Amino acid sequence: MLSALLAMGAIAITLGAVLGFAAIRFRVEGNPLVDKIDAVLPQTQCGQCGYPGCKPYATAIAEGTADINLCPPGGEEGIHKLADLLGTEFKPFGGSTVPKPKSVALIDESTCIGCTLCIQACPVDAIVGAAKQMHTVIAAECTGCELCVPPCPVDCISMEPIADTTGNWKWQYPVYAIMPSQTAP
Amino acid sequence: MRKLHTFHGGVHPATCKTQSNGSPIAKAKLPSKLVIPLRQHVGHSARTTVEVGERVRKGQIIGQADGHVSSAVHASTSGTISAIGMQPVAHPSGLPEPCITLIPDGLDEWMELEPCEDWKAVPHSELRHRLRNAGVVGLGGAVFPSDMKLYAHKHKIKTLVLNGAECEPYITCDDLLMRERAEEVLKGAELMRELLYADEVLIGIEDNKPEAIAAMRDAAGKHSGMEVIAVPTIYPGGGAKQLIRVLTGIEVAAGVRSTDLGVQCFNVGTAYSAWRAIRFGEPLISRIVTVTGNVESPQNFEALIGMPIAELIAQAGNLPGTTGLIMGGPMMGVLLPSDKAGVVKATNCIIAASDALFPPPRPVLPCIRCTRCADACPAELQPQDLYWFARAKNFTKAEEYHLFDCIECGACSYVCPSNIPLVQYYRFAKSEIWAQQAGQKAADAARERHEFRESRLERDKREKAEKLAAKEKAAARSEPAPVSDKPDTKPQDEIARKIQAAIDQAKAQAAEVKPKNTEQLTPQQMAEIAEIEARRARIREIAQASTDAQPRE
Amino acid sequence: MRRTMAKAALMTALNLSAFALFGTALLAFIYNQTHERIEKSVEAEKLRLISQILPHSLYDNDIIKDTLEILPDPLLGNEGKTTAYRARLDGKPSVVVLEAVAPDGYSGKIFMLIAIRENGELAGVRVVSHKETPGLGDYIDIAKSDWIRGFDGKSTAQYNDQDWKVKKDGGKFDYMAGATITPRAVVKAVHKALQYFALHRDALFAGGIR
Amino acid sequence: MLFSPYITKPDSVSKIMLQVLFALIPGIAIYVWFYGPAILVSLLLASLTALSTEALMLKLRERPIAPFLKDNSALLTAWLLALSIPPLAPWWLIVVGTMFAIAIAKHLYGGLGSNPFNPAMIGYAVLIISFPSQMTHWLAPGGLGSAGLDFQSQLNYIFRGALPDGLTLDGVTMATPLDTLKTQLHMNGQMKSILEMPIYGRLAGVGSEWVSLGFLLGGIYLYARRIIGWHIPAIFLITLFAISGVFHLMDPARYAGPLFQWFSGASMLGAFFILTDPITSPTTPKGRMIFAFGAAILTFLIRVYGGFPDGVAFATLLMNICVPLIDAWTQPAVFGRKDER
Amino acid sequence: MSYQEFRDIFYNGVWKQNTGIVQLLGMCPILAVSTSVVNGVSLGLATTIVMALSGASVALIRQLVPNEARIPVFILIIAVLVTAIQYLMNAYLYSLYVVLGIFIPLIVTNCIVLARVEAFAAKNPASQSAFDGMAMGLGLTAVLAVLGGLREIMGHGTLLSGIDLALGPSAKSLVITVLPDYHGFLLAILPPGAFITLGCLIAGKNWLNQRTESRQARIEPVISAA
Repeated sequence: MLSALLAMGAIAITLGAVLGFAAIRFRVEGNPLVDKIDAVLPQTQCGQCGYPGCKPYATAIAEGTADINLCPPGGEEGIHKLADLLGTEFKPFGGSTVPKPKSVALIDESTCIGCTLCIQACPVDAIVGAAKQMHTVIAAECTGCELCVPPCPVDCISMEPIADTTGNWKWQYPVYAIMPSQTAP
Repeated sequence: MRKLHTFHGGVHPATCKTQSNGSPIAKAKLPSKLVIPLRQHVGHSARTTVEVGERVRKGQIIGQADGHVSSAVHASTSGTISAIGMQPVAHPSGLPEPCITLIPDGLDEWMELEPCEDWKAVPHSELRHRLRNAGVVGLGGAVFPSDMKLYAHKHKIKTLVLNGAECEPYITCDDLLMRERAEEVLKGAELMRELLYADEVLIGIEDNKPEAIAAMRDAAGKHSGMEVIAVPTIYPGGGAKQLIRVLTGIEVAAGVRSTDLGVQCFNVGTAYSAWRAIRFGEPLISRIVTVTGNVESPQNFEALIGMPIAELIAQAGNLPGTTGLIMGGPMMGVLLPSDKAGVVKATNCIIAASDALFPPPRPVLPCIRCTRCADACPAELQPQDLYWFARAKNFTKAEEYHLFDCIECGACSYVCPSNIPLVQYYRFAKSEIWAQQAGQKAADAARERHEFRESRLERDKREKAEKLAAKEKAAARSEPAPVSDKPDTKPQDEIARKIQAAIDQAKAQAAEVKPKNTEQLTPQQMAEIAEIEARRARIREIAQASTDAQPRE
Repeated sequence: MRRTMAKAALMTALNLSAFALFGTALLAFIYNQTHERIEKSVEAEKLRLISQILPHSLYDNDIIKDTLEILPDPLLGNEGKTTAYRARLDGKPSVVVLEAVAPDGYSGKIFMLIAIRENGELAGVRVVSHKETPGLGDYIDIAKSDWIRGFDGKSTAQYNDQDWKVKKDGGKFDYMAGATITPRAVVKAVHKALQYFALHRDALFAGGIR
Repeated sequence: MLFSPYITKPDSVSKIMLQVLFALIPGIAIYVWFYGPAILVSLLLASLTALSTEALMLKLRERPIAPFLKDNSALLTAWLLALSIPPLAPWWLIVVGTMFAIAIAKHLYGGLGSNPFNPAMIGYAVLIISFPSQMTHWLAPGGLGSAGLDFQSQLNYIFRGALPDGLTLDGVTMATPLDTLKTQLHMNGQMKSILEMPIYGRLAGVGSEWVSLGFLLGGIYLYARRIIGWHIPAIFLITLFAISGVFHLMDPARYAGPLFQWFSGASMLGAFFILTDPITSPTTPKGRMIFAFGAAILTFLIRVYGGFPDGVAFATLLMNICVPLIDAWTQPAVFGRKDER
Repeated sequence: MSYQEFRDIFYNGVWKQNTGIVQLLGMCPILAVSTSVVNGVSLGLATTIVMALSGASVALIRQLVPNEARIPVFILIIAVLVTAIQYLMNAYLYSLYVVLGIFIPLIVTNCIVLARVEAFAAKNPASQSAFDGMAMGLGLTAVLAVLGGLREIMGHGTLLSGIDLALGPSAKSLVITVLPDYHGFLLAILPPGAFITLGCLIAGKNWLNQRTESRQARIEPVISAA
């Protein structure tokens, strides 16, 4: 009885000391998960998730304060990737966030007054121009975040969906009938 | 006798070549119109140099090579440009591409050509330039600009391989070309050898074309260091990698330039075109096309580039029961979404398909891992594994198993007892991976730009604060700081007022019927405006096309 | 930093040991409360097994106490010391329960309890543990089949040496078709145990065997 | 007609399976010659069960029934299973085994092409584990048992469990030569005297050695038709020969010779028909050799030291588990990348 | 402490997050002891008691434990409870104790116990935690009962065999012979049978879930349209 108590007490003291020491000594600083999540996000920096950019959203997901289904540009595929990364279940988009076709901004150059407001709004510096000069969007750099649309005082920016061309066209996943008699006319 | 090597796998489909190789090459009649795509080659689209309504002569450049990897496009006959715009092209997607429509005037009037008797005296760079301007690209199907391939960089090219193997069933255009124009093919080879400083020229022809071999051997007698070699008939023995392997024993992996290994390979048709381009100054405006399958008289035509495929088929004689048109052979060809598209430089063969010739596919069963595909794969891949990964969309794994070494020859699908469209899965996986890579690249760039912007804003803020602090310091030293902040608000009001004025003006402008002030503009400005307009129009058109395309998916 | 580390270690250690001591004390208490009952249960279980082959009418002594250590013997097949339980009626020896091992089962050793009356007759045989193929060789287990009861009442006097075999080998004992190795091993082991009894009969009931 | 290539070789799963079934016929014919027609009843029973189970499972899984029933794979599973269990077994034995093989070992894993284990061998394993007694009553070859059974009596036993008067099951059945050898060695019998027992013939067991030869013949046919490759059968048989040869040389009194191992039990059936099942064997040449090597070693070890009468089934299943790993480790170098590794 | 709260905990433990067929935790005892209903239910109930008690204890002391000593303390508590139960079973249910044998002490390492303590008891008050442990344990017991029942019927053709071990010899009459003269399907009793049967149970649950989901999906638009 006494020996059992002594033995258990001694073991507990030793192990507890080791634990307490290790907890301080090997504390992990920073969170590598944020970078992993950030790598999955589409980097449109659009803020549609309610966070001011992709990295803040990634941080929020890593901390568990944000859901994974708030990123419309990432599409359902993006949610799947996040779910895989975090080991959680897939969630469909929430009520307000709906994925849209991938688009780029187009400035109607005849209406543009050169106010530079859109330039200030663009998170990736994809709009060039100077004050009182016509602005234009570098289509290749535009992420389609739409952040430039609301500030424009003359509504000269429109979002043009990126069209299918032979350049970005993709071969389809083969779909075939297992039983041709059912599908063939 | 040269020791031939073998490559792994391969299949022996029925060759079906006798239908079309019995009669000589016929000249296709002038079509009612020509639809000439601006991009018929690997690389950048050519830039239009003509305008609608302009009259052009045969051989005139209508599209200038644009960018490093590009090639010129020419008027195939004389006539009038009737349209420049998006048209369906010979592409499996059925999506349109920029094309120039030319209405022939029937005169077939050549422009002045620049023949060159003594091409050996011309510097190599000039020769390459001429080939580029003549629009010479690989005619075996890859359509890579030939001038780029005819530059050895720093490598010592030992062997120039001329590909006359033509392993795909049905196709006989190279066969006929070699039979009828062997001499000019070999002169082209001579030119290529010169440009590459190659030691030897090996011409590989499959042994099911004895006439072509005989003709070429006959002609090769006049050249030194050229050897015509009969290679065993096996599909895909005419693939560049496979032919190089058979003739030299060298294996060129995907992503490796064959010149790094001292070999370069050209199609016999390319050699012929290169010769015509240099010696006679003739640009590539026609090519030999096998028209076969479900037509009255299968034969080879010399057809103008841009000739609508429907008209070409009609010249061989339409037959009822045609279910579709295949461009290329039955193993790797593309099912054409439209017969309105024009013949392009890659069009070596048009097969009119019918249910009798190409029965509808049998039901697909699951893969039983029988490895007949692996036994047939000339790239020595494990198609059954690749199929599994592609089907599961496990692209990382597919790449790890060397998906990109797949040459899409179709040997695996051909032998599959479960009738699985294997190649289609590989194409799907490849294009998904490409799209992913492009997306990743764009995302990385966006992240970088965003981070740069953030740091820039940060820096600006800091600098501003520093400046302000310095100013205040200076002000504090000289005189008391101004109490009111009026001077700050005033300019802001000013700015807002100005902006409002500009907005009003812009709105008024937009409301006006004539939106642009087109008077007193320099021609340069006008051109710029026109270009902007064109760009806008194109973007709208693309957008329109995509919205049109939506329901199709 | 070093201070906090030491402090954290100490705090954790004290916390953990407090729980450990409390838990150990609790367990010690429960153990104290139950260990007598546990020992009784263990004894009762042993008795239950023995009583299956040793009818109550045959003894009135405390057989759990009246035991004898048996040294390894090839006839019993035991590799270590085993225990023999001795049953007496009115102080007279009636039955001895031996532990025997059949080494040549189809897949390993078969452990048995064999009860032999003082006249050399088998009072009963039970298999304690075995690894015979389930469904094939495991009919030697009383839970699966009554085959093992076939030994009841048999003795070397009744059957001669030739009879102590399964019927397939010309003996008197039944077996299930397809699985002859297991019964062979059991019959052989029982036979040998009877031989052992015959040799050491007096010693078994008296002081012991050296 | 949607994707290239537009032409295909006139080959099909159904034809491949048919060839394999065809190649089993010589072995079956010899079987009938030595053991009577009871095996044909098993084959028929297994075939019917397999086809109906397959149809039922396809229906439950909402898959088209006709193309899959026509692929002959269920038939092949049924035949292989029927050939692995005693012909004079009660009818429900073969039915339960076949149903298990098709429904659980094949369809619960995803049906044709997705089963990691050889369904026939799973069926066999389930039966030998669950009904070991029924699974060891092999018919004695003609003239060896105490009495012969005519076809009528065989049917009677299979379906009604009744033997003619005066006959016991032991009289008409016996253990396989492999099993007998193990039992006798267990009983401290001498190899020489054991092999002189009447059930042993020239190579292995009387009758069964000829059946094995029949399967060998079928296997050679399959190789000639390129239905199977040489890697698995050759490596399996060579390894089995080598390992049993080494043991035999070391202690001829305890280990039977290599020819005995070749022609007894399911060695030949396993080498040519079971291990070569493409779905459950590796796809790379090197992998196939490793697979067959492992299977041979395991077969030998189970036969000599294990608790079951034969080792082929369990060796096959154990190696089946390793297939993905073997495949991953033995990826051959691709065209142009041979010096990369 | 509302009724709804307890209902949710119960539903979660018994069905939605069932340890046996959803979380697949503690497979070792599930597969090993589910050879008969009695064995399965006995171990299930033992685990339930441990889970309920450990949930309550941990919830009570959770404030006192520093984070780094959390797991050792939890395990300690569970181990003490299990050992206590082992002593008690050994003393009062000896024959059942012999049958369950090693699996009683193994409850300590059954990850479901620690998992619930970590996931639930460490964040919730004692009554809820005890209830959660009980619900989870009952879910496990239910799975063990079904699994044991199926395996027993398939393997032996009986139900409730060995109930006398738990309830005394008089309960022997409760044993039901489902299939008289049954050959016995040994595979069901052996470990592979446990895997296969459990797999079928999981499939069955998934199928039920899918059916309810599709049914809901089918009903919803009708409602919104109306």
